[in-house]
Amino acid sequence: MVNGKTDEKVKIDVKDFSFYYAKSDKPALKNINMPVYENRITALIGPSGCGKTTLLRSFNRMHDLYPGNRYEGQILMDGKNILSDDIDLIDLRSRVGMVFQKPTPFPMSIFDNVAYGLKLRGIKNRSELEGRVEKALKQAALWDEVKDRLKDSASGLSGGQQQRLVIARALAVEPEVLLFDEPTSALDPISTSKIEELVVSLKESVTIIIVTHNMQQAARVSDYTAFMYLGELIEFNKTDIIFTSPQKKLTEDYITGRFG
Amino acid sequence: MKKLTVSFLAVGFFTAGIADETINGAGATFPYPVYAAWAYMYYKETGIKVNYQSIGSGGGIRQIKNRTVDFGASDAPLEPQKLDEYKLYQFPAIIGGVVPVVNIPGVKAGQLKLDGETICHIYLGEIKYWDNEKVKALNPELDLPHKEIRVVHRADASGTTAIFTNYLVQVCPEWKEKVGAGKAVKWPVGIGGKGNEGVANYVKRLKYSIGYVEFAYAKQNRLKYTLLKNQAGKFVAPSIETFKAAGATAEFDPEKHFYLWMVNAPGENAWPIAGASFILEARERKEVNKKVNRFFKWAFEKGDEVAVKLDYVPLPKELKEKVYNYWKKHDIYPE
Amino acid sequence: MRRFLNLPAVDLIFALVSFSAAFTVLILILSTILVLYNESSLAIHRFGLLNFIFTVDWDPVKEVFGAAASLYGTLITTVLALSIAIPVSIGIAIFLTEISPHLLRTPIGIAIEMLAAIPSIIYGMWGLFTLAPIMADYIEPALQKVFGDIPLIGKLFEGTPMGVDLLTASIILSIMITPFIASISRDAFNLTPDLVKESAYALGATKWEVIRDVVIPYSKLGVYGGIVLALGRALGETMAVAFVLGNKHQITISLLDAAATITVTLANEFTEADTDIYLSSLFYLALILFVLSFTVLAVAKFFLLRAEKHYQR
Amino acid sequence: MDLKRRRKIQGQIALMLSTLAALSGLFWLVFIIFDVLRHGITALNLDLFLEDPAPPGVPGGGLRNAFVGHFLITSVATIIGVPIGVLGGTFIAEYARGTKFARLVSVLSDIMVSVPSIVVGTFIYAILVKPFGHFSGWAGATALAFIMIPVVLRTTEDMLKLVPWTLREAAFALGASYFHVIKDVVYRAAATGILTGIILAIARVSGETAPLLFTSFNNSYFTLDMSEPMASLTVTIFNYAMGPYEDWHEKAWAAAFIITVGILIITLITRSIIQWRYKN
Repeated sequence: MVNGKTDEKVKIDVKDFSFYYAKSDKPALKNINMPVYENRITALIGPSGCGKTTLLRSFNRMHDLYPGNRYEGQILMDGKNILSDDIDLIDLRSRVGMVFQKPTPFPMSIFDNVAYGLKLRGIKNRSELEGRVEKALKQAALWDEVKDRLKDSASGLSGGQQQRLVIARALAVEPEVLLFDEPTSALDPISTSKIEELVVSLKESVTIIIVTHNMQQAARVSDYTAFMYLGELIEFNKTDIIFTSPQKKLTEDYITGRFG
Repeated sequence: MKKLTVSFLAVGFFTAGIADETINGAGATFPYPVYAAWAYMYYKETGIKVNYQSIGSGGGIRQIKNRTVDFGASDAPLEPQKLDEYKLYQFPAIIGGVVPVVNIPGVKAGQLKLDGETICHIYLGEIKYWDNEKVKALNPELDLPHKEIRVVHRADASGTTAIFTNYLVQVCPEWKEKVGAGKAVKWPVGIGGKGNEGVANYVKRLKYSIGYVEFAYAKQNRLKYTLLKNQAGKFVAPSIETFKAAGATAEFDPEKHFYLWMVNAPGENAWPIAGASFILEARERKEVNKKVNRFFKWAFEKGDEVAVKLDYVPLPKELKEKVYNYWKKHDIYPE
Repeated sequence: MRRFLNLPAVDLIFALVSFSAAFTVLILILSTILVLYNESSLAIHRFGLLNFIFTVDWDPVKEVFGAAASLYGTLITTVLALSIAIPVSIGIAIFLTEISPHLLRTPIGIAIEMLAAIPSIIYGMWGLFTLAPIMADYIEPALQKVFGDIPLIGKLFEGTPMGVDLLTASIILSIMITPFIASISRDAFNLTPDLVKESAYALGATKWEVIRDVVIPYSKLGVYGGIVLALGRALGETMAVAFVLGNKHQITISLLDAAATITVTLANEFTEADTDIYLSSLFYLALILFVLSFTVLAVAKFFLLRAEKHYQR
Repeated sequence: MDLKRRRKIQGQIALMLSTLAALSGLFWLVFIIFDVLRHGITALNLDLFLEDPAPPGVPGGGLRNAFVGHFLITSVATIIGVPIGVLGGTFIAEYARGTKFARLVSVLSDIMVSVPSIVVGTFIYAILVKPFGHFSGWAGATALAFIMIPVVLRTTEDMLKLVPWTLREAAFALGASYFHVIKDVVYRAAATGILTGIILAIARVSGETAPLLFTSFNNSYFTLDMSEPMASLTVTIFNYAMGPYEDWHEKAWAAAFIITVGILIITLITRSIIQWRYKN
């Protein structure tokens, strides 16, 4: 589907993927095929209800939390189908992190928030924990702001800080893929641009998929963009191509704001 | 707000409409069933309501002292000085018996023989096992086990306990000194059951236990009663007859307003732990008292059968006469 | 009060009327304390405060009265009931919010709410007729068999199993307060935002880890609130325990022994009391219970409010 | 990945324990309901509602006096308690909103909701029974009203606070006095909530026994005179369950059945009111 040749390495390959919510015969996602390239940022855009968040939540199988949801087709990560029954969700989710629309600090201290995933993985050594928390907070560009109050409750931070804390929490366990679900929708412009900078800087170490409502954001941060509409993938391409010369009329209409 | 006024008026209307003749009484719980039965029959025959509330003897005394009821009732008789102080009349209305009950496997109702001193020492915790010398001496023919005696008593304040402890005080100096008599006492040993029902339940369920309940409860729960040695030295079984005998030989003295603990009555065939339940009336209210006494006169004449059916003992004829004369003397005899 | 002066007349009247209604609450509390104090003054003068509280005797014949036994019973039943009810209720709340199939959640939830509404006398009556025999015949002998020979714990289960004792009373009480804590905890659990739970799952937490580390800490204030409510209930409950406690004024280590609580003493003896000092002592007990539960609840409330403020910040 | 297995097993054990706790809790609760229904249904008959109690030994009889007494006492308690509660709640939620007085009343009411109800009984005994020298329906109703007031007050306060402030401002803007704003706008907006609160408060007090023991006491006859001692279902249960007669036990079960079913129905109704309201 991608025009032109690319020498990028595929991290995740979505193949003939459909998704059904519980008690619904109509697929929420229809026959999606697309690659996600390693150490690149892939943006999922489209109008509300187009299925972009549904697709995103399939990558770490968040849908499994609610009974009755069904997947069809394949999502291959490093060549292995993550939808198969023998996949361990705990493993999968340690490899695929996620950041949500709103900041979701846990009701504990800043330090414990970041250390939480590490502790789950059995890391108890205090100095190792401290080292990795510091590293993650630095990666999330939050270290300087919180280093003096790591013991404070995370709920005392501002919205933007909380969101970076959540990113640090996801980074601490060193995931291979990081999913962002409209990470700036609840933030003010300054916090938003900080998060955007952060996301871009992160692609050195992780593969990123980001759902966004905001087309400028997609254009600013992503390398690849997938445009979705009514549960179908309309177009996938390099971001500059999608935004400058989309192949499909629908994409063009959306990009230029003619509907939605 | 309008609705509220209407409701208040409605309530007021209802309350104003009902004003037929009612006699209010309150007091002892022990005679409640029989008073209630009499009242029920009396209402059917005469249309006069006798509302007797079993709030306990203490409450009954308090209420009549404050003149808030037409009559009070108490299982514990008031001393003549107290009656003078409170300006009250007092007469007996019904007799009941308190019965020791036991649960010893192999021992049937009416087999075990006890006397006052033995019961006293069991309740003092000094006789601990059923095969104690004293118990054995009274029951040479029984093979009593070496088992701990589980003592059961009333946990709430009650006339039953007052009668029982008064008996113990009379027959056992040690009890008088260490515990005393009253509607509720500080028990040296044992577990407490709420109400006759509670004691009956415990004794039924617990092997090797002993308790004391009113005769009616013992009979209804088919508990194993014991024989008791009375003042005349005879072992007697609890029954309407032996209670009657106790009532007949008890020396009720109208001059003392019938003040008497009927325990340890002297008669040959008398059950030693019996008690009368008393009625208290305000001395200055002659007309009210006549109304109340009309009810009791009716009960004395027509209520014996019901009382017996409920396992209470009606007053013996001679005692009824004494009560009538007492009324006449104080000018409260109902014509 | 200045803000009311320039109100229109109709407002002034309404404000005054509703003010006096609100003021009634203060009057009720104050007059309860004053009246109870006044009624118990005879006992207060005779026995004093500390002496009354630490005297175990409750002897109507010698007219020596002390609150120690009743207080002890009140505290033991309350503590025991709470320590049974809290884990069970939280288990129920976890079950309802996280484990049970969706289809069962609403009906079970409604059932529990309804159970919270059932009058305590029903629990008490059921305890007397149904639970007490079960306890006496099966549960208590079994407990004695299991724990009876263990040195210290055995002491807790000494005596004759009768079914009318501290243990049965505490169990009834715990059954009665369980629906309170369970339904309030469930509501609190449900308030945990899905996103926060999902982000814990997204970090690879298991369901239990999400409950333990996110849901429970997130809703602990709500749960505490439920526990405080239940504590108030347990301290002041009369009817649920009146039938199965035995009303015996003693301090006993064995849970299989009869005891008394302040409430049960009042229920059993209030109308029977014949002497003034007896009645006055009962009023004194009521006063102590009122002050005790008022203080406990006020302190709990204070900490809850403070925690809430801290939390909102 | 030994650790992971341990985590999973730990999790499963914890969830299993929760389920067990839940099932054991539910078991007892279902047991109680079932028992009350089972014993209660067999003891039900028409005489229960139409006849007054017969004395022990006389077969038959019912609990008409207790049903009527219970209804009267609860009704009068409602008539006294609800206006005071609603008005008090209005004052602290409206006129005194945000003041120290309002906070004090609110917190104290919260505490009063949990004050032992038997203490209320002793208090009312001291002020309404002792001085008049006899137990009375009025005293019982007052005791229940005492318990009702803080419950209704707090619900009213909460419900009024849920009404958005802008709604009041809109009404003020039309030149209405505060009284009219409250009466015509605020009360209307909060009506369902307050009503359910009132119903639940009635349900709560109608199951009370302890405050009636020393106030309305008991009466073996049918009476509508509130100045007399008055029977109630709950006190009747207390006396009958303790009594020695089989017949009394049956009547106690029957009364327990009626109260339980009544309160269950009330709870269900209020629940559906809330749900219906929520959906609209």
